[in-house]
Amino acid sequence: MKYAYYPGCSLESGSAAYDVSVRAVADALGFELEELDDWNCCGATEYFTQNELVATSVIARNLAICREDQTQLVAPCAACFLNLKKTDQLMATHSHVKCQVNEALAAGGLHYDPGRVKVRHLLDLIYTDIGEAKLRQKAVKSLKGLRVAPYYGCQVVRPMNGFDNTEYPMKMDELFTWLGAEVVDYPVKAHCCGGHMTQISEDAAFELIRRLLDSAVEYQADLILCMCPMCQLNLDAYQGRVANHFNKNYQLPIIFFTQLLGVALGLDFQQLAIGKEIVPAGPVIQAKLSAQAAGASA
Amino acid sequence: MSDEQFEPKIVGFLCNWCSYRAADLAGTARIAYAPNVRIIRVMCSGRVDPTFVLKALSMGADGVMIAGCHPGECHYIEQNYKAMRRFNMLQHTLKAMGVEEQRVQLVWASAAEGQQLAEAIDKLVADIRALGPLGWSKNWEENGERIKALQDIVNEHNEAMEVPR
Amino acid sequence: MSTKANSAETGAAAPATKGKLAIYWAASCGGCEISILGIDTKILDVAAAFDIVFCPCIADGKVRDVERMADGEIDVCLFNGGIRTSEQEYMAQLLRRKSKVLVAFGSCASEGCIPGLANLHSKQAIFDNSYQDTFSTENPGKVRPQPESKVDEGTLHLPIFYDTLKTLDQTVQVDYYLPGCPPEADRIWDAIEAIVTGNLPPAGSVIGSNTTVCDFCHRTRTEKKIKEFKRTWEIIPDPDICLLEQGIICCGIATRAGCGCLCPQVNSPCIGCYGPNGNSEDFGARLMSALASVIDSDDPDEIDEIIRKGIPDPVGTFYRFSLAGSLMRRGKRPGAGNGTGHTKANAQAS
Amino acid sequence: MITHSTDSHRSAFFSEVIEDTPGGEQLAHCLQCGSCGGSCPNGADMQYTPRTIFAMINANRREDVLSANTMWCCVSCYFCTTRCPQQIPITEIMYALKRKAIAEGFANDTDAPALAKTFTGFVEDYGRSFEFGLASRYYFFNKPLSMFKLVPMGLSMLARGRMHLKPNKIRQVAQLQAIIKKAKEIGGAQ
Amino acid sequence: MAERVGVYVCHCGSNIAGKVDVEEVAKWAGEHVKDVVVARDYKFMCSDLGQKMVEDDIKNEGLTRVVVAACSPHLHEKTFRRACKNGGLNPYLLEMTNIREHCSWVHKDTAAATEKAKALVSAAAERVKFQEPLEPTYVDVNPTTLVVGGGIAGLQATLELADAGYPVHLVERQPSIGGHMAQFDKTFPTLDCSACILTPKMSEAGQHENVTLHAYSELEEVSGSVGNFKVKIRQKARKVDFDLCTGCGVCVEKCPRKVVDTEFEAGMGNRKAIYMPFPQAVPRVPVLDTESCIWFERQRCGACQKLCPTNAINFEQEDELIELNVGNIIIATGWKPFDCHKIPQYGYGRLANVYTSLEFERLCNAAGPTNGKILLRDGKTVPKSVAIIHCVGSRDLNHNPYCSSVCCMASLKFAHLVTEKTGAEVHSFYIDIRTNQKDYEEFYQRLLDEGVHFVRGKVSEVTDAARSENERGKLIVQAEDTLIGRQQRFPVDMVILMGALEPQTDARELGLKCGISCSMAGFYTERHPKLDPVATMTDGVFVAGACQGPKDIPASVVQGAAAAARVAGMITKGKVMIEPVVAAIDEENCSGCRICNNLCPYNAIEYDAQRGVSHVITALCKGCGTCVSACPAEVISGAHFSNKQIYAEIEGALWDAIRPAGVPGESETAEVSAS
Repeated sequence: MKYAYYPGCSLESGSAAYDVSVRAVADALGFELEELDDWNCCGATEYFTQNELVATSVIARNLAICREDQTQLVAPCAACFLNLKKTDQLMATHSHVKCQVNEALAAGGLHYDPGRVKVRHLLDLIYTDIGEAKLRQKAVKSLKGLRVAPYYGCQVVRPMNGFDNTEYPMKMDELFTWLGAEVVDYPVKAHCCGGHMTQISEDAAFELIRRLLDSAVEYQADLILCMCPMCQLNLDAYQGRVANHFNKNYQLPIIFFTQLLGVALGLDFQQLAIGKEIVPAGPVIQAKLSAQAAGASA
Repeated sequence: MSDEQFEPKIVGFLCNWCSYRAADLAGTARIAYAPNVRIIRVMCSGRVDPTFVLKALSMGADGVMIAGCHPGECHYIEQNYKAMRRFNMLQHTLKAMGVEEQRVQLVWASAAEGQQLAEAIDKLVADIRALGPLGWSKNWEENGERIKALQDIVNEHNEAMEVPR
Repeated sequence: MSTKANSAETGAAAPATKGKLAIYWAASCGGCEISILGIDTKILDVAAAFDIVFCPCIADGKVRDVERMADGEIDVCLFNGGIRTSEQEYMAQLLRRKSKVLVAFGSCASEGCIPGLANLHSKQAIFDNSYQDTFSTENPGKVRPQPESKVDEGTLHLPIFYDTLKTLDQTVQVDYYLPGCPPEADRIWDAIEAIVTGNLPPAGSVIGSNTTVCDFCHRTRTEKKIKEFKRTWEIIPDPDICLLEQGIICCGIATRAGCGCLCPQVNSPCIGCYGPNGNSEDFGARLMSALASVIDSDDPDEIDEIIRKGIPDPVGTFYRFSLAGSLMRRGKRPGAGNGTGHTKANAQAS
Repeated sequence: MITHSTDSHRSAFFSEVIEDTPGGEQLAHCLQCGSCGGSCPNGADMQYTPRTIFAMINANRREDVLSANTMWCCVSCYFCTTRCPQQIPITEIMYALKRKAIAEGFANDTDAPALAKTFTGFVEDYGRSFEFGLASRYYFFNKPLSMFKLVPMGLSMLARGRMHLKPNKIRQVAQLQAIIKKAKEIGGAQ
Repeated sequence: MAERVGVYVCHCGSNIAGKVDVEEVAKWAGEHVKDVVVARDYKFMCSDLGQKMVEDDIKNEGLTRVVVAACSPHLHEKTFRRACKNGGLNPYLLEMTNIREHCSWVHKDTAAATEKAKALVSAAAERVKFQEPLEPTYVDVNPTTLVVGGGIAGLQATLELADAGYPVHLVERQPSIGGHMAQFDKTFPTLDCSACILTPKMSEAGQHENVTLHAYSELEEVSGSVGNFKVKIRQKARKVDFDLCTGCGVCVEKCPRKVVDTEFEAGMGNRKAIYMPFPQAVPRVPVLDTESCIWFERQRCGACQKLCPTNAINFEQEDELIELNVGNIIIATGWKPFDCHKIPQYGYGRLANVYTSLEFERLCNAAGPTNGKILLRDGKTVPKSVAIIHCVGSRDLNHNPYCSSVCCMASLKFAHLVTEKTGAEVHSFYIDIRTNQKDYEEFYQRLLDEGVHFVRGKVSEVTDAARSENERGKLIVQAEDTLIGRQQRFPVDMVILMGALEPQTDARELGLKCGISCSMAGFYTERHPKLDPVATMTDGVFVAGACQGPKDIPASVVQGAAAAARVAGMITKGKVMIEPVVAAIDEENCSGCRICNNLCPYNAIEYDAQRGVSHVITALCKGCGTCVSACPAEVISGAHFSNKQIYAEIEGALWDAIRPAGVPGESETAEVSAS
């Protein structure tokens, strides 16, 4: 299986860990990710607050530069995924958008027909295309003993993911149950992490982050699994400050779901860039898994 | 019809149960719309035969409207789906003949949708006005030299006859 | 000049009882003449019943001889071919005048047939294609046929080429029709018999049956539901099941019987050369309506998909023989985005 | 087939908003049920809930709407959109309002426009964005004081090699810029 | 010989004459339309004088065809057909064209309106010449009626007819009749006990001499048409001999296998593998559920069989098909509740104390699993605070766009029951409170007195994610209180979801069997929403109750009675007219291609394999004409809408358009003579 791969800006800087683990997992599971040549930033939510047409055109460039044979474009980052999918849909459903965007693209000698490229999220790909059987077979290390809280965030599941429930997604839950982990079914798994609010109004953002951390803690999760750089950044990098702000004390590692998936596939922490996170996850995983192993052998 | 602008002639085939009643409703509600569509009542949009459409066009209509109950709401349960299929088929062929798609339009209007039907009619008229006359009845006619050419043959032959045998 | 005198001049030995037969050939391939010979030894009976007074393709005879005849002097004229040039129209009018009974003989005369498919395009497009654009054509001087050309001896005239091909009855009044491409020998004989014995259907009607090809098809038929139209090369059809039910577009359902169901017998679909059944106005519309009705989907997109995929050349499929005679006309954008865009002219036009 | 009329007797501002929002026509069908205001993670901080904003749009209260903080509370979580019983693209309408507010200089008491500008600034120069530049430039120009709070975090990020100090530039920047330029022409630079 | 056409243009006072120059239209028609021998305009054509005018002209002028240009044929076609009849002309030789609703009322420009009127008149005049005299046929009506569905609507219809002395067959899918109403505790707005008013009707139906009960049965097949339907009913195997069983209940008592009752108890209670859905069930004959019976699992136990005093238990019993002849059919198949799992944010199925309305009905039903005590799932705790959520799956484009109409009142009822039985604090979350029937608003007022909190706002989510101590261990209902424009969180112990009323899953299927159509939502379409609310497009098939649209008990009863009245009318009349507007196949020329065979939703087209031709069963044909336009050989003809007629109409409508060339005699012909 071969897919075009759109890492997005965060994955080549702040969230390199996601990129590293994604590629590692792809190798381990035997599907090929071919990085889209000369892709540009999707503009996150920021372009839409300025100029809709520019926003969609900037995004559409990425769809337009897909080669004929690149019909499936995979984006691990939530914002990128949504923007790409949204643009494709907008162009498909609103002819004036389609015309205007293509007029703009033409200025760069490009053209895009909506529907030509199918935008997929990595989770969908692993869940659907790889599937349970293959994962079980490829998994060499059980995640038994580890209580994980899958965190979906917003923009992958809403408004249009096409592969999971928008209110109460389950795909990541199922995926890690297959791998033996204890998945905590906590109510806020698709709620908001505050997004760019951390930059704009910390009070607002911190409250949102608190809700997530509290709930995960309440359900005794060992760590939270993310599928969005922004979520990971907010929950991980801001964890300390949120703790101070509400004078609490969290020590909850936040990693990307591909990182833990990699562990199950037998890759070592190095290969998966575990350790890049600010609240260290390595020790927790080590402890829980070996404890389990010990329990099992004893 | 007033001023210089082109007033298309349009034939509308409306199903007895939904769209014809929608037109009735538009009337009772006094919703004004363009007078270009001449309505022909059929029991069901499923009665509309592509021949009707071609007949109308070849008789000098510039466009045709087919209107029926919404899919799934047909008073004959499912016959409007047949109308839909025939419409798509006919459009496919007309397109191949170089006839603009907007000339023949399929509209769903329930008995309660007088407003929508009126809007659909206005849209249809506007679309066709923009396209100009279809002139089907004309484009089978011949280039002007025809008569002369025919006469030429006669003359030539007459000359030829004078050659003594 | 009186009729008597005239007849004395031409068909001298002809006994008064012997009728006069004319056979003419306009825009067509000549297959009809071959088919007439197909009636085999019966041709002698024809000769017994008629003097063939005019038939450029088998016997010498001059137009002026016909011109000299009295109006209505010819008893029967079998006219095949459509009307594409001024000469053909002239001959049609001439023969109409001179004949008691004018028979549109064969598909071309009745409904335009293959030459009629040219009506998809304007004269301009056709000339460009045949005198310029085809890849095998070298014509730097952009030479085109000219209706008039001056030579020392004077002016020569070529018949002019019309914008569209017309059927015989779009040009002159026609008494009877004998469809088919070509008409089957047996049908021809039936017609001649009918004419000779004088037990003819009401004027203006087709000499032939009033059912369709299916009536003579041996294949088993069940209820029809079509999920996909297939091209003939895509499958090897089951010889005992209705071709249509196997997804192959067979025009038999709408085509007048008369051929004896030749094509389906050899596992190949009917292409409709015998034209529409009964007095239906538009062969293509009948087919479109029938086929669309049995498409097995209620989802507009899927329906479109089925149609576009399965019927890339709708005009060629539904109007192969009947375009000129049908209600269908070409739009302002000849050949725009159609399935027949295989000439440069076309490609540009669309 | 049948097009619903959007003109008729709508308020000028209403038409303006749906003009600027693909699928915005649904706004005409707002039931005022409040499922949007109830769903919003920042709903508590809004001076007007989205529902209220829609009513105000209908009432043509242009200024009040554009000077409201509602859209600036929006974090694009799309809960309102997926839950709206009338399928109104609420998040997209919020974007539309943000655009108008910025364009007409209403958005003064929020830093969001600044962040947005900084961000897209990078995209237009490099074709890509990168957190360090973003954070440093944005904070330097907009909230220099709070920069210090960030230092420890910044450092720990740096320590883990999560802060790149130079951006990646795409090869076809020119092409991208051309596209953006054209788009601005058509869309009317906002 | 040429027809003699009379054209009559109506002024309709100024309704038409105000915009259309009627005199001109009439004059023009007289002069320009071929075969028109009489052309008049008149103030009110529908008046007696107007009709008289038509009659007289038929007699005196020898008219053979009549065109009336006036209002919609839906208003006055019958009127003028009668006039023709009185004048001695076959009613189907009349054509009406609509120059009021379709012309004078919708066009601003007089000239344009007049032009259009001319076109419409010319179209009608050209068409009418080809119309043919038609004769309606009459068939006898079988006095027996089939009622499908034993809910309150069906029961009402059944009893009305039975009491009127007509035999009725009542078919019910469930083991007992009674429908949803039997599950309820109280009924709004009077709060009288549901069972108390329903069970008498049930037993009456069970014992009535004119009623044949087919409980635990389904309608399998319908053929025939109005007056004489043939129906097949599948009597599902109860595994209990109906005649031997005395309903003593020993089998139920002794059955060792307990299962959750998802039907009657809505999952709130248990039943045995052999069971009677509820004590007052009619008929009082248990049903054995083979899914859960130990005997059918592993051929052991058989307690019921051993202990039955009358040996009524029969494990070998099979389904049987019963064939009936009936004259009319009343469909009263009711509704099914919305599946609340479809709205995960309300937590149903995940959060224990979130209930559906049906579950709650059972909860406070004295005969229910808790004997009417309102308790949380733990079975002991009494809730201190309850939230009721309106419009769950209703008024929501993501699920059902329509208003379920009963939920507002039901939720008021619930609020009352909760306050009455537990004294708990109640929050009722609504978008709009709709209490638009007699005494409903009064009930609302009463609830306001009882101190129920009505919060105007559609609930966004129900969660157990506490944000503060007072939320811990509670269900938190989050919503915007739209009246103060603030987002609020309400910690409660119990949540009740007022789920939408949806059409039965197999509604369309049944509709197809009976030849009646459904709305987009899946509710049956009545013949006319205002003036013919219980009849359908298929003569002899009527609808009643919630299967035609969400309805409460009073409304369902009204429709049940109305449907019965319509049927009684048909029966007393004894004969029914069948419209002659039908299709016919020229079997002489049909080649049996079978294109038309599966196009008819009423199965009116039959293929005769022997003769290799198809033919139309006239009694079943509804005259839609779909087969006519589908026939590739053009051998199917549609009475009153024949191709000839419609072609002529098209030609007439385009009288002022450019005629095509190529047709002999038209356009410039170039007859040149050889001198």
